[in-house]
Formats: sequence, C-alpha cells, structure tokens
Amino acid sequence: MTQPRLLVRNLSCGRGERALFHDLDFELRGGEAARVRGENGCGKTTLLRTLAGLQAPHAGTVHWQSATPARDGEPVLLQDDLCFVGHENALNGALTPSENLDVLMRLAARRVSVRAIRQVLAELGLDRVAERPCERLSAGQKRRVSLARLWLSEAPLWLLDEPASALDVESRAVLCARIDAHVAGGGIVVFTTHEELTLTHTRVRAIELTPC
Amino acid sequence: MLWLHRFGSLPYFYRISRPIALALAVPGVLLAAYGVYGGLVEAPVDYQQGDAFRILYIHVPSAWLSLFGYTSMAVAGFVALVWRLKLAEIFLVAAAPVGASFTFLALVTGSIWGKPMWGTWWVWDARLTSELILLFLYLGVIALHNAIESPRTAARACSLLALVGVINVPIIHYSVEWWNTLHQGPTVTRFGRPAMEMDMLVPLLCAALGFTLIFGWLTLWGMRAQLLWRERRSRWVKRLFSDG
Amino acid sequence: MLSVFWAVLRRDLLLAFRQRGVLVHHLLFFVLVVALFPLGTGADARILVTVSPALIWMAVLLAALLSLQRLFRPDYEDGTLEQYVLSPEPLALIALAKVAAYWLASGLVFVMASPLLVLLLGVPAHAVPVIMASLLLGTPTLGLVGAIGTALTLSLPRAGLLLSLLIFPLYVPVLIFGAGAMRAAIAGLPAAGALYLLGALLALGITTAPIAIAAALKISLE
Amino acid sequence: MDDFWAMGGYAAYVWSSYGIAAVVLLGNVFGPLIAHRRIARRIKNEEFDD
Repeated sequence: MTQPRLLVRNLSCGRGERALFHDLDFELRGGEAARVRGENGCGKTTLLRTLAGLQAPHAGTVHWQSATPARDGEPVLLQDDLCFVGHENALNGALTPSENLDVLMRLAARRVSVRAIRQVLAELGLDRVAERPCERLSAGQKRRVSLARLWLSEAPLWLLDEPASALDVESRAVLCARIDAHVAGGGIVVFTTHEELTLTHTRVRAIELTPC
Repeated sequence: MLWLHRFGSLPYFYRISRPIALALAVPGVLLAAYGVYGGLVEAPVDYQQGDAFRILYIHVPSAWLSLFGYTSMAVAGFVALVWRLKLAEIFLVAAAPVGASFTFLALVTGSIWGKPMWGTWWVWDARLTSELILLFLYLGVIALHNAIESPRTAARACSLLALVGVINVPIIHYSVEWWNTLHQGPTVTRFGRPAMEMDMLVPLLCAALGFTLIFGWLTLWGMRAQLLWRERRSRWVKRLFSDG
Repeated sequence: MLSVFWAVLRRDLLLAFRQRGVLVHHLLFFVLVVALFPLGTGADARILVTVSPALIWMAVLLAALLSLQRLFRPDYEDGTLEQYVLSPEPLALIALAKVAAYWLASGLVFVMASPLLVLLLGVPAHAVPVIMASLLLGTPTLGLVGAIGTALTLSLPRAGLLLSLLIFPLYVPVLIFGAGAMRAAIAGLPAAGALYLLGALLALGITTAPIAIAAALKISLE
Repeated sequence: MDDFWAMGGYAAYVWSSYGIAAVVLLGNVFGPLIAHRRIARRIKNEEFDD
C-alpha cells in the first residue's frame, strides 16, 4: 500500500453562500494527526465535511493519495479510505447498537462479524446495553457506540468532528489510546475538539482557521 | 473551449449581457409586432372560426415557448449539474418565471379562444390539460427555488427537478392524450389543418420567431438581476458600483 | 455490492416493524379517506362505483405524500444519510433499497387493503384482480418518483405543501393509467393496455429514479 | 377601421387575449429591471460589506 497522503491547496469554504475561510494549505502524511482550531462558527465542521467530500469547496482542491479532483471546487471522493465520525452519531434510535454498527460497517463495505462488534462494544464498556434500542442510551453511551466504528474500520484516514463530546474521562482516555495506535500504525487523523485530548505518543499539528 | 471558458466568466458575461439583450430585443419586438400585425390585419378571415382565430398569433407562440422554455431549462440544468457552470444555474433560475409566463399565456388565450369555439371556458382537452400540468411543473421549480435559502443549493436542486420534469413531459403528454381519446372521443383539432394559407402562415412564423427572441431577451434581463444578487459580495461587483 | 442493498432493506423493514404504529396510521388514513367519501356524495351506488377509481387513486396519492415525508428525514437528522453518501457502495443502490423497503411497508399494505375498500364502494368482484394489479404496478412508481421530491426538499424542515407541488404533476401518468385500468375493469373492458403502460412506467422508474434520488440527496446534504 | 376593432363580433375575446399578453410581457420586462436596480442600490449602500 502506498503511504497515505492528504494534500489541501488554496481551500476556500463556506456555508451556503457565506464564505468562512480562505486559502487554507496543509499536507498530512501517514503517521500524522492534526487538530482543527478556531473560534465557534469559523468553519471547523465545514472543513471536515469538505475533506470528506460531502460538500464542494468554494475554491481550491483536496487531494487524496494520487487522486486529483477533475477541476477546482469539485469534491474528491475518498470512498473506502475514509472513516467519518460526524457531529451526529449516525445511530437510529429504534435500533440496537449492534444492529446500527452492522449496517454502518456494511455501508463502509467492511464485512464484520457480529462477534467482532460485540467484542468492541465490550471493550468500550457497552456490553450491557448492546441489545437495547439506542434511544434509551445516554448521550455518552451513544457517542461511544458511534466511535466503535474506529475499532472496526480499517480506513487510513479518520475525520472526527468533536469525537469526545459527552464522553467521561475514562472513555476519553480509551479514545486517545485508539487515535495514538492508529497514527502509530501509519494512519492520518484530522479532528476538532472542545475537550482536551491528550495524545501521549502523537505530536498533534494545528490547523488554524482564521475567519475572513 | 476557450471561448466557452471566457463566456462562463461572470464579469465578462455581465458586461456583454446588455448589448446582447438589446440585440435580441430589437429584432424580437419588430418581428413579433409584424407577425401580430399580419395576423390581426392582413390575414384573411377564417371561414370556420371568423376573426376569433386571430388569437392564434399569440396562443401558438406562447405554447411553443412553454415547451421550448422548459426544455432549455433542462439542458441548462444538465450543464449545471455536470459541469457546475454557474451561468447555467443562473439561466435556469431566470428562465423559469419567463417560461411560466408564456405557459400561463398559452392557457389563458386557449381558454379565451375556447369560449366562442366550444361555448365554455375550459374543456379537458389533451393540449390544454398537458399545458396546465406543464404550468405546475414550472411553478414547482419556482417554488423550490424560493424555498431553499442557499442560492447554489437552490439552483442545483432546481436543475435536477427540471431534468426529472423534462423526462416526464412527453410521458405526461402521451398519458393525457391516451386518457382523452379513451373517454371523450377524438380531440377537437383547432389548428391541425393540413394546409394553412401562406398569408396566415408567414405572420405566424414571424410571431413565433419574434417571441422566441423576446424570450431570450427577458431571460437575459432576469439573469442580470440574478447574477448581481448572487455575486453581490464579490469584488468585481463592488468595483463595478464603487466607481459610479 | 448487492449485500449493501439487502442490509439497508433489512434495516428499514426492521425499523418499519418496530415502529408499526406509524404504518397503522398510514393505513387508517387511507381507509378513512375512502370511507368518508360516501358521506359527501350520498350513498347512491352508481355514483360511488363511477368515482371509485379516482377516489382510490387519490387516496393512495395522498397517503403516499404523507408517508414519503419521513422516508429520508430520520436518516438526515441522525447523520446516517452522510454515511450513505460517503459509502463506497453506489448511493443509487442504497436509495433503491430504501424505496423498496418503504414500498413493502406502505404501498404493499395499501394493495392488500384495496379489495376490501373497493367492494365497500360497490365495485363488482370481477374487477378486483385488475384493481390490485394496477395498484401493485403503480404504487412503487409513486414511491420512486416521490422519493426524488423528498430528497430535494430534505433541507427544508416543513416541506409538505411544497412536496405536493413538486410531485403531484409527476404523478399524472400513474394516476391516468392506474385509474384507467380500474375503470376499464369495472366496465368489463380489457385493461391489459393500461397495465402494460403502468409496468413500463415502473421499469423506467426503477432504472432512472434511483440515480435522480442519489443526486438529490447529495445536493440536499451540501 | 371600426370593422377592425370589432373583430367580426369576437372583439372581447381577441383584444382581451392580446391585452393580457401585453400585461404579462411588460411585467417580465420591468420585474427584473426593478429587481436589478434595487440590488444595485443596496450594493452601492454597501449593505453586503460584512
């Protein structure tokens, strides 16, 4: 496998027609992590969504590996190389954690056995609620279920939007350990966070967003 | 290709849109005026319909433009979706109210014409019914555009809707015709006569061509306003208006 | 590639089963519209039989409009839709699975309920098979076309009226052929022509609508 | 001339058709023009300079 590489050039993004930031440049290679910094509403979520290809930038390009968008402003599809944990948990309230994860992994084109899902849920301290509808879980439990994808996925690029929201101290430590392991294994992580995430083995670069 | 790229540049388009609009407006109005004059004054009285047939010179161009307008919107929608060309989005948005106006005119004039011919304002005749549904298709595009706040998303959504609509237009027309022949007997043919007198036909063609040019002019007019609104925060628009 | 189709289909059917209250509401709505109608026209059997094709199909159209609004809404709100779009699997296939599950849980139920309702309206029993066939062929098309409309209006929180303006004109052919088949069957005339046309519409819908739904979902997420 | 305006007894139908057409078309000429002018004025007033 070639070494993963995420390259961003002259990226300008906005929400709707409102411009949020201009001319962002950075490059991340396998084994690097970056935290997106900036005030509230300066486009952190927008940047992650743009990197994921969910929305088109106003200008500039995102390159992944050797893939190059057809033209400026076109989203580049990362497809199976990406694990995106968004602001929302992507869990249906009427389904149980294992049912939700099963569908999510199938959507990610990953074949994961029920046993593997159970095992990860147990590691995250969710074995007692694994067969309970998600709507009856606490906010922290739901977030952990959603993050369980990080243990099941093999994607080299992770985009995490506030992964630690609603997590307690222990879960946060577990998450940090997982991120450390992913980066040590040659992956790339881009994340936003309000909580302090202390990654012991990873040097975290900062991507500063300055409002325009 | 280079030419297309240059034409796609918004400031350039804004600058040349006014002369182009004039170049469409002058011959368009002249041709339409000649066609209408020919239809109202010079064409001989129709032996079946009397002078009522003179409504044709506004009705037929309107009906033609209602279809032409929707088709051109769908083409623009395709271009907007595939190549993300802003100008195509703006065209689609600006053409919708103009096309809807002509569709409305086709309906109203058809109905006014129907009154002396059939003795009633409205019959569920295949053409009128299809035209009515076409009007709803236009109104759907306009309503969708008004409902979505972000202009870019709105235009892209309308592009897709216009494309879906244009695939449906022939199906709708065929189904309405099927329904009509099945249950009401053959449609009343109004201008399907094989040979039209030359002095009736020439003004009609002039009117149709003239109104098509007018359609282009009005759409350009709308595009200028739409373009200015969408680019109101950009540097080139501000520069345009700061110098007076 | 097909595994994602079955996974999404199974998920949505499971959801429909867990939330079967909603399903019952839609069925009740359908039955109520039909049942209230005679109260407006009077109980004249001839009138009821004459209007029954229009009535059944209008009730189906309205019920589809109401139920379609929830097709993508929960996924949009809880973030699952983003995962659909990001999936390496074709989004059109996922959309087709969603519509298929939706139809199995609502359209098919209407088809099953229809014999009872048309007999209630005094339609002769010999017409019932054709009526069921027309609904069987027509309602999936309503779901496919309607899904394009809901996908387009996803970013608007209350799009009910707008949705009707977008999709009702597109429903015209299904309404005409569906009610046409029903009317022919009641009159004892051959209805095969209309049924073939409904089948053709369905074939066209299955092949093209998922692509449009996928494009609409991407636009709404931007 | 009176014959022309009478339209063989169909005057009301013919002239109302053309009248409505004129009104609708004029609306399409002036609507965008007014909108354009209003936007231009707001740009000049620097309402979008945020």
